[in-house]
Amino acid sequence: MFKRILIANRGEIAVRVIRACRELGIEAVAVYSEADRSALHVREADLAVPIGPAPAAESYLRIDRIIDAAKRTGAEAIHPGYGFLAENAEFARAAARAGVKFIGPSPEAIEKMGDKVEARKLMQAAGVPVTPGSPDTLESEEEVRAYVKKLGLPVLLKAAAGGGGKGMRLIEQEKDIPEAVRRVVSEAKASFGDGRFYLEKFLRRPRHIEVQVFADTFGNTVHLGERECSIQRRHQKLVEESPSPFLTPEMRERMGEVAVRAAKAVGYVGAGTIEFLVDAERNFYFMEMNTRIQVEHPVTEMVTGFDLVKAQIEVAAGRPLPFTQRDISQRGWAIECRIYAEDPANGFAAAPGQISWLKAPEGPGVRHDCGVYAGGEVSNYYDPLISKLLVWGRDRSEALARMRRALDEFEIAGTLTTNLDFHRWLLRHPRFIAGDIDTHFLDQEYRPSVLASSSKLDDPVELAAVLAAAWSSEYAVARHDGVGGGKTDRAGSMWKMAGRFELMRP
Amino acid sequence: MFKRILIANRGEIAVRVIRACRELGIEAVAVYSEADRSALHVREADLAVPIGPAPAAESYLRIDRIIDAAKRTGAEAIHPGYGFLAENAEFARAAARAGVKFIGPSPEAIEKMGDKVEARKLMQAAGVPVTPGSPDTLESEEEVRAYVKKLGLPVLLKAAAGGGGKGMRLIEQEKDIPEAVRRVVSEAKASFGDGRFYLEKFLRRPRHIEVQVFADTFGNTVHLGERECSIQRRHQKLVEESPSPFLTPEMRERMGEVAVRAAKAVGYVGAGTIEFLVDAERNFYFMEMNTRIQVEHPVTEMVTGFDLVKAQIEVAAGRPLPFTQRDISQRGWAIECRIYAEDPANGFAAAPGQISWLKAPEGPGVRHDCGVYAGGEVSNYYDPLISKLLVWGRDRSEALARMRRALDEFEIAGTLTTNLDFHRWLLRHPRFIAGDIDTHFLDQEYRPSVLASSSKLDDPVELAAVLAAAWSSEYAVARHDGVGGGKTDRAGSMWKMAGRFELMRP
Amino acid sequence: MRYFVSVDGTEHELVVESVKGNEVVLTLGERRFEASVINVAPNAFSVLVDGRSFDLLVSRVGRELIVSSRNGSRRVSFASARGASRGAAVGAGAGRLELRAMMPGRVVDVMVAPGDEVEAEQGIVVIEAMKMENEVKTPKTGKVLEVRVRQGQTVEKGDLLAVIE
Amino acid sequence: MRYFVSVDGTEHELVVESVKGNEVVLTLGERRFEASVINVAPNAFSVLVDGRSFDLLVSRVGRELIVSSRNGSRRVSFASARGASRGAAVGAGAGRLELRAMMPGRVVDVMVAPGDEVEAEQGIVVIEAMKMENEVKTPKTGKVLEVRVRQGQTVEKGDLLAVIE
Repeated sequence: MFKRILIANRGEIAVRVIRACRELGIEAVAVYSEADRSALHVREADLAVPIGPAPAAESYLRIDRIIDAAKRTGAEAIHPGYGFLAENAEFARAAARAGVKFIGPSPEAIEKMGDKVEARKLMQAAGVPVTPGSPDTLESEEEVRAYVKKLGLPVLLKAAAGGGGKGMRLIEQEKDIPEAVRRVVSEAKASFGDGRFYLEKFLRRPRHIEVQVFADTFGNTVHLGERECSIQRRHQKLVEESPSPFLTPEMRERMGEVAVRAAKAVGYVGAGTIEFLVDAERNFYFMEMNTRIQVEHPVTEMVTGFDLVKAQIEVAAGRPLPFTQRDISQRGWAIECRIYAEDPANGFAAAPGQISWLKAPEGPGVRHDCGVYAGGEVSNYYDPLISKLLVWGRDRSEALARMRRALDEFEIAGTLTTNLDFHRWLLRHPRFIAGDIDTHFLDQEYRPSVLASSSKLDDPVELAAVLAAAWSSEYAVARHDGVGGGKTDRAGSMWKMAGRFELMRP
Repeated sequence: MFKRILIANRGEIAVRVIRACRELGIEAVAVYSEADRSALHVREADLAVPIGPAPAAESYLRIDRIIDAAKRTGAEAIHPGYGFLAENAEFARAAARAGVKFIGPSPEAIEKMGDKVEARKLMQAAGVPVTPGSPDTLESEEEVRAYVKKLGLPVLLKAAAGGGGKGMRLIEQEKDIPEAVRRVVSEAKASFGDGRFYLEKFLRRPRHIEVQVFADTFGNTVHLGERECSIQRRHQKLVEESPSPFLTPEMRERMGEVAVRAAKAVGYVGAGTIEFLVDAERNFYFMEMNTRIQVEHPVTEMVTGFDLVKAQIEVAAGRPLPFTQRDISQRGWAIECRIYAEDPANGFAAAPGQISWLKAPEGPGVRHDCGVYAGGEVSNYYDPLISKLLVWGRDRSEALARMRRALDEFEIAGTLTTNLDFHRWLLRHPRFIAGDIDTHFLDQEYRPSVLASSSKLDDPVELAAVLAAAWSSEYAVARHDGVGGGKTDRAGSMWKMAGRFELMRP
Repeated sequence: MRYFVSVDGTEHELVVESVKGNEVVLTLGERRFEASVINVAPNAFSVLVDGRSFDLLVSRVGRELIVSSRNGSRRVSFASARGASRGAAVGAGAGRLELRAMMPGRVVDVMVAPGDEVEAEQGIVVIEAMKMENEVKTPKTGKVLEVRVRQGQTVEKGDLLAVIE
Repeated sequence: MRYFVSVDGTEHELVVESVKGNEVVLTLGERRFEASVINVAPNAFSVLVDGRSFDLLVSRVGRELIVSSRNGSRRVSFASARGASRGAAVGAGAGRLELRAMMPGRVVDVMVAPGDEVEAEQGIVVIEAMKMENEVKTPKTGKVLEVRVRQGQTVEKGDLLAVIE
């Protein structure tokens, strides 16, 4: 087993990997940018190496500096987390060249799955269903027209090198074809330096359901069931659960079997995810493979009982998988809410800031994977994920009730805005409770006004409490300004100066 | 189902019950003494009623005031938690008279199990093995001598009304009999107003293993497996786990079956625990029944997946048990460490105080049931339990590693002393790791010096870090004293005044 | 002390009648509340009102306070839309200060006359509303230019009471 | 700044050489450390030394500091068993102050002579130890009664250097 591992990441996933290291008796090396000197992952690590200025391009994306940090600290392996360099084949190669084990699949597997057209071809060859579409990249409007005739509208034009919603165009009418082609080619060239594109049948209101796969170097490849990830905004997941309320046991088995076939087709090693779109008729289509650990991996951990990050490290160290397909079963139900520093009332715009108070939910069935702390901050340089709040329940109904309880317990204050109220609304939405969701759920159901109306104070007692607290807080500030000194006052002494307080700060 | 429940307790168990209420959509009413106005259970509750001065005898033990609080708030049921009035039959009767449902067994069941001699007789009649001893109370030295002859030495003389280690005497030699009898009678009269006593064979180095039972009002009585509770100091448990590393599946089944029989013998309803002593030859003997939820119930929740407090409420509301014996199985391994404000270097003496900083462990497999918060305190009026730290792992080895990781992550600061370092030592002890424990483990293995030696700093880098932090803290204090004003300084500004700092405070 | 308080855009009138230890007596509309308020931790307040327990977090964002609880977050601001921040709505133009009624009620006393010199926090008019007499004070030192109400008169919220310069 | 520091009963000598922003340079025995120290939260310090990361909590209990980390808790106190708290061990008897060497080393300079009037914080003797020159200062204003060492002499820890009255 490794003695020391460098974690080429930050935030909650870096802390998650540090915890896995610690449980395995491995020393964890953090890397950090200038903005992250006092970040949680630096505090929790055994060693910490600065790798450059705050912008990710000058630090967390600097392959040279990270490899150098690994060599200088004697790290024997690198865990890339998710995001940043996690799916960068060049990074995996650079690690190999430096004699440091990359905890993930081979650079070749990363590359094969990174090119969407290549991946589709590979998957089709392996008998994995893909969305109906063009088998290869297209060259002209004419080719597009031919496929539209064959598949019917609507279709989706996609850049072969695309990702993150860029280089993608929906065609609903035939007359839109010329402009769509021009736009996709131009966006793809601008964003990825690669104008190739292809075409897929557009599924209306599909579900996003993915299957966790795992493979070791001994040829064992298993799946650990599915995750339902249909609650998304701007193509980014907000809430995930396992199992999916939509799948039948037969479908779960079929999708699992297909996912294992997909992983084997690229000689996959380690943890990976096969993302599928599922239509209302329960047809499922390969969308893409994520060749890394995912944000939402804990829901799978909670229902299967396996620690996927520890398993990643064990597999990378050349050990066989600690479980076989027969050992894997789902018990109960897990849900994850991603707690972001963002403003749901303002298009989910990032709203980072200082955290003056943080009290996370605790108690039965609650897991909190957090990347920050009270006194720290959510930096505006990076993804504004505060933490992942997870619950487990015997069944979906208990998990829902528990998540509502946990969300209500969550306390965070500071100069940031969070999406807690959004989650409180979602977890009480009748369609969500019924499991009736798809990737367009939020487009259909969510308006900023739903949050405002849910916080209307028609209870005068609660209003009195809110005002008493607000007034007291203002009062404490005024007192502090006027009299100076001292920490926040505690009970009793707080009101002593009442007589001096004359004017409320506007 | 109830709409509103009063919780006749405080601390972590009150918060635990509030969480269960919230998940069931029930309003929770807290009661609080004058010392607890800002305690966590008051903050978390929906309603809160003051019930008197700080001493428990004037508040948490005042049946009249608690029943009155229930009536005034319209609470339909009372959850007694553990300790205080939880095993007080009179309290259960007073609740019934007031038309408030007592969440627990009948007053008769509480009473039958409360009298140790009566309970032994009942259990023997039901075919439950009890420690060899006198079948009834004894009257004279002569009777004691007769049983000593029959059972052999050593024997334990115990007050029939006893508890908490009072009115108990070990007899190792025959010549000690007269004094032992005199002392037990006199202590028992003084402590319980009841001089009756009986005699049991004394087991050397037994394990304390208990079985969780549960019964509804429809005659369903099940067990949920065992808990190993052998790590004790002053007859009080410190660390518990489930399953027990000592039991074989056959023994688990037999003990479970006996425990169910014991519960049925008193017409038990609700959650209860049958405590057994188990000797090295795997003989097990009934010790006593706890007719309430126990501190360590979460280890059972974590391996069985059932929420025992919610089940208590459901059963009290007249619903059938949400599980049958067939639904119950143990998955993985759970361990609980009780985090106390106490000084293990000083005979585990209570060491309560203010909490200025608290950051509990989080992440995979960790559960934290906490009764306090950063900014609050551990009161010197009550049990100095801060929280219960629990972990779950696939197997005992993963659970041990995870608990070590979680303990290492635990941050608490203030004027209190905790037993965290004690747990860190215990979880690394070879005998504990091997599961080779009994109720005398700490007597044999623990000396205050083991903690001191484990914290020796032979690493100069770590010593430098410790001194840098200590000096900086002193510096910040000195600066604060000298210059006044302001909150704790953050990075950067902290050292501005370096030039002014001349003298370290002694 | 009397305030206009905006909660999620809706204006409320808050009167802090007394503060004693942790006990605060508030009047809100026609209802009077006795609240026990404890600052349990930085930003965190435990408030008991009418036997109910509220655990509230208060953060400042710009000029607003965000008060959050189990039931969601509220934006609270002590300055009304019309710029009021004390006993009455204050509309100042080039040193001119307009005192306006912050609630409907009856004028029970007029304590100044045009031409009077007044000091900051001096009472100008007393309005009876919600069974309570509320003294409207001037926030600034100056001279009374106009008095627009007389004793016994009924005023609506926002009516001009007096002008101070 | 120089200190005797007791950690779990063992005495260490700590020299804080410089403080610049969050960077503190320490000398401990013969080793010099550059530490980055950040007060990340009340009581909590993040310390990086030699590339290693330490997350330390500091609480005050009486005259001691409890410094705890993942590796356990330590009791730290800045007053030595002999009552020293500054550049040298100070043993005072009825206004008489004994300056003692706080480490073994070589006297490289004697800056005063018997009879000199000295001011608090004035340098008395310079001792070279651990490749560094350390100036021993008097904590109090007074008169030099005796000087017990001369330039070039070797001293042991605890040796008497000078007496000030």
